[in-house]
Amino acid sequence: MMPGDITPFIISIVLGVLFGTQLSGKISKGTTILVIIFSIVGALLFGAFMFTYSIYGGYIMPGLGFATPLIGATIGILIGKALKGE
Amino acid sequence: MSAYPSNLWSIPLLVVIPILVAVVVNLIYNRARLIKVISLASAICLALITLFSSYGYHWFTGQPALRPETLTFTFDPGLPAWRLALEFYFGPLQQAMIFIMSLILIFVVAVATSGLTKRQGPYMGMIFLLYASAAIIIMVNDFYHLWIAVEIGSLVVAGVVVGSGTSVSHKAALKYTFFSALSGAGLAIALALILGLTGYPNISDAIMYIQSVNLGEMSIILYVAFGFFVLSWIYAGGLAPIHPLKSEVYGASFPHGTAMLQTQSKLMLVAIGIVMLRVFGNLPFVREVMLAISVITMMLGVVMALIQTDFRWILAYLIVSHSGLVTVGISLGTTEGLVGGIFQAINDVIYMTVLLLCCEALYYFGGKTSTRHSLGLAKKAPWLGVAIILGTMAASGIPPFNGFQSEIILIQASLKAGLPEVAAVILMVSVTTFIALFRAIYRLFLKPPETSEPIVEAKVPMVLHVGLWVLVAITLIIGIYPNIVVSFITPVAEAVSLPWYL
Amino acid sequence: MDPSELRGKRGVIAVIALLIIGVGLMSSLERLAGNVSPGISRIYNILAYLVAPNNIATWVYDWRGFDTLIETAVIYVGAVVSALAIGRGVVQMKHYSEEAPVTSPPLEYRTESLTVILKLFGLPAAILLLSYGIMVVTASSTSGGGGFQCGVIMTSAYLLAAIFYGKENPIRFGKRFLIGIGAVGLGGYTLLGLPGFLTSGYWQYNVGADIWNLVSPTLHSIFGDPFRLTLYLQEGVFYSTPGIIPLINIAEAFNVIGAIGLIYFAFLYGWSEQPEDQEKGGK
Amino acid sequence: MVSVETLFDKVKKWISSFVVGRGYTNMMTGYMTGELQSLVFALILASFFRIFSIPLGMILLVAVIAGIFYFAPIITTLEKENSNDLNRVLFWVVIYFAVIIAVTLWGR
Repeated sequence: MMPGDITPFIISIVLGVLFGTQLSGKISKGTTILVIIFSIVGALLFGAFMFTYSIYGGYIMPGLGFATPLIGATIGILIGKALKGE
Repeated sequence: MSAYPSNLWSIPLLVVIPILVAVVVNLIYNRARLIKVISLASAICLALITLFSSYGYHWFTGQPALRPETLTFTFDPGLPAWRLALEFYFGPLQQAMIFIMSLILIFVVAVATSGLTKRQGPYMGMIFLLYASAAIIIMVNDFYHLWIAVEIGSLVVAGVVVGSGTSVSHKAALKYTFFSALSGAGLAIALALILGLTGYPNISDAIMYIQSVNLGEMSIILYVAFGFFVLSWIYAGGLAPIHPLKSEVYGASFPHGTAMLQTQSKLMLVAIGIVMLRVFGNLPFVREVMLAISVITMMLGVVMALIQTDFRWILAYLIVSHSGLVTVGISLGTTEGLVGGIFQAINDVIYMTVLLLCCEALYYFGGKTSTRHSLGLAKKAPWLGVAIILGTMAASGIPPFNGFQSEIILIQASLKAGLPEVAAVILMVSVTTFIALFRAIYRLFLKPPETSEPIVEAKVPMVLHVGLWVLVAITLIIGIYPNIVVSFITPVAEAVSLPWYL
Repeated sequence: MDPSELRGKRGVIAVIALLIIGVGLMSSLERLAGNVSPGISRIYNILAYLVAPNNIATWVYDWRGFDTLIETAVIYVGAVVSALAIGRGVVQMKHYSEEAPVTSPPLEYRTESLTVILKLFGLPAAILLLSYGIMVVTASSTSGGGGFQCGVIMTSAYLLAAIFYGKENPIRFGKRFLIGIGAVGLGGYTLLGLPGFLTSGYWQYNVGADIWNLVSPTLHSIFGDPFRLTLYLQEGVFYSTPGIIPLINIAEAFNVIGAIGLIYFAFLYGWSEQPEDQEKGGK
Repeated sequence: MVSVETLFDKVKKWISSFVVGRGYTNMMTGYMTGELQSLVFALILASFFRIFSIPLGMILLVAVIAGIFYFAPIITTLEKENSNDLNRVLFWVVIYFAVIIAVTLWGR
């Protein structure tokens, strides 16, 4: 596994926190779960078919990818929102 | 290694410093003092960089060139090779033009920061971006940057005008940006056509390709590319038929803003004109088209200036008219013509700035620039009257001022090219400039006031005085020793010039 | 003057002129068909894999990096000009003013007519769009996407939320946040050229990828290693790194979010000079 | 062929348009100078076409003289055509562009 697989994940969390702090209003538990489920589905759908062979890099097997930055970003946004509070 | 480096240090700084300053002053937005310090310091810094820089190229992003014979990569700009990177060139002509522009930037920044209210951050940013766009176009040697700089230039013009905040300026900016779609897209089409034809975005490479390969029927593509190129040239410089919009832009912004706007557009006219001569100069009818547009602009501008009733609008139309004077020299295409045209551009920028700074001073006396009133300002501000008359003399080509030197070169060039008509038109323009300006000056300065309404007394800031007299001194110095500037222009003019065939 | 002037004689002349232009353009494009010269782009294609798997990113940010910087500045300028036009930062002469500065009122929202389901769906959709935008920018050098796209996706999330919730927009990008993020974006992009300039003399030389071996190995690994990837190609296995391209993309994304967001903000919520804004502007 | 009366009317109209003017003395000098300038300029522009062929220049010169009498005073027409109205500017841009394309593509 190369650092190039992990760095985007970290960056996505950082950016997610940055933009998460700009959210206002209340996010209910249902919404949180919905967003996380959808981001996992999205990660499977949008995973890029690259030349790298690692789970973190977004590639499980030929024809099936997994975009970790999408999940990272969602988690980051939720963290950022939680940090800021109401 | 050749004498010229491919990574000259000064070129990126001349582009990046204004962009960074624009970002910073926009961010600090309202701290007038800090904005003043930052922008003045960086304007002086830019002038010093231009003054002390050596000559050379800069290959942005550091990609080398490919030598087609040996298929090896090289970082030496002296060898004939296809450039992978985007290329800027800084030579004697670039040095002269950018130095004059930096000088004007210093005075414009000083006058603007002392004369404007708070909230000047974005406005100062726009002025610096105006400088950046002109600097890019002056130094550029590839079509991509040319296009993008013309785009950014037209947007920034709108920004400077809109910054003046009146409804007239909003309208002017809107109309002007409307046409940027036309000319920007036109330049993009020209770029695409040339790129499709030659495959090279670098201007020198494209010219090498065009000259080395027999284009045959494909040369029609070049004609259409030229048409679109002319369109953006007209737009960038405000030549006929866009001149009503461009003069509106000049008239609707603050006079110091106009000083920077006209500097940008005249130097852009020179730079794009030289590119056009280099790429299309050998095609038939190219210079005839350019010459016709220039002559029409020159004449329409000056005639329209005659019938204006506001000093700002008179100046606006005269600037347009004198842009035509610049392009006449360039479109002649001969060495003398090019020297005259480029020299005229530099002189023009200086004496028009003198007149515009005088116009700015009128704002301190209540902002009455209409010639319907007679103000008799000469009694209140005699130094202003002297400066404006000296500026008028420079503008109308009276010796010993700089306007005379370039106009005489232009007249000689057109006579030598076998076009006495053009010489006659140039003479007409310079005489009419005097009439148009003096009509306004007589009403505003010399004629005793008709109304009893008192003129607002105000203290004109020191920087305005300084700027005015420094620039008047420069017009005199260049007028007496024209070789200071001409020696910078001649090598380029000789390299670019083409024989005029008729 | 009204448009009816273009009917009649002038209209006929204009149509004839347009026909001439059309015929000229078409006749030249016809000559170009099938004869387009690939030129330098062929060499780019040969070299591109040395930088990153995504050719477009390599072209746009490595070879055309400076060009893209100016293009980025165009977007920034566009936003500032729009904001100026709408009312922010209108300067006037101290001694003389003609009119009061222009201010724009906020739009009036009628969000009652939207169904409850849309409102429920709005927030998760906006959050997912935001994270999709972040995904697009992080994957820029390896797959499709990049700064521009990220910016557009994020601001469309902002617009979506504004349409669903009106003034109660859950994505609360403030004026200062947008101005600040735009400035950080453009400034950051510009300053990313500095390492290359200081070490190799070439502005925006990609010190991380360093395909022409101009900088020291230390600098090469500082900028290159965080993004190093294994590439399995037909020609063999490569350890390639896009270098500063991902960082440029993030700066680019920030700039686009700031710029387009500012335009949306100004049009949606209006722009007026508040006292708190005058104390300390920007971020 | 223009009859004597209408020609006389035209001349009268031309002269009286100067006298009426915009009511300002210094305005009138501007308009008068502008008129004369544009007359001379039109003549020069026509003679400029001799660089393509001398007969063309001569024909154009005659045409311009006729046009001057027909359109006089031209300064008002010029002022009208120089308006910053978008329609007009767009119209003239299209005309200029078409002429440029036509001249460069088929002028040889």
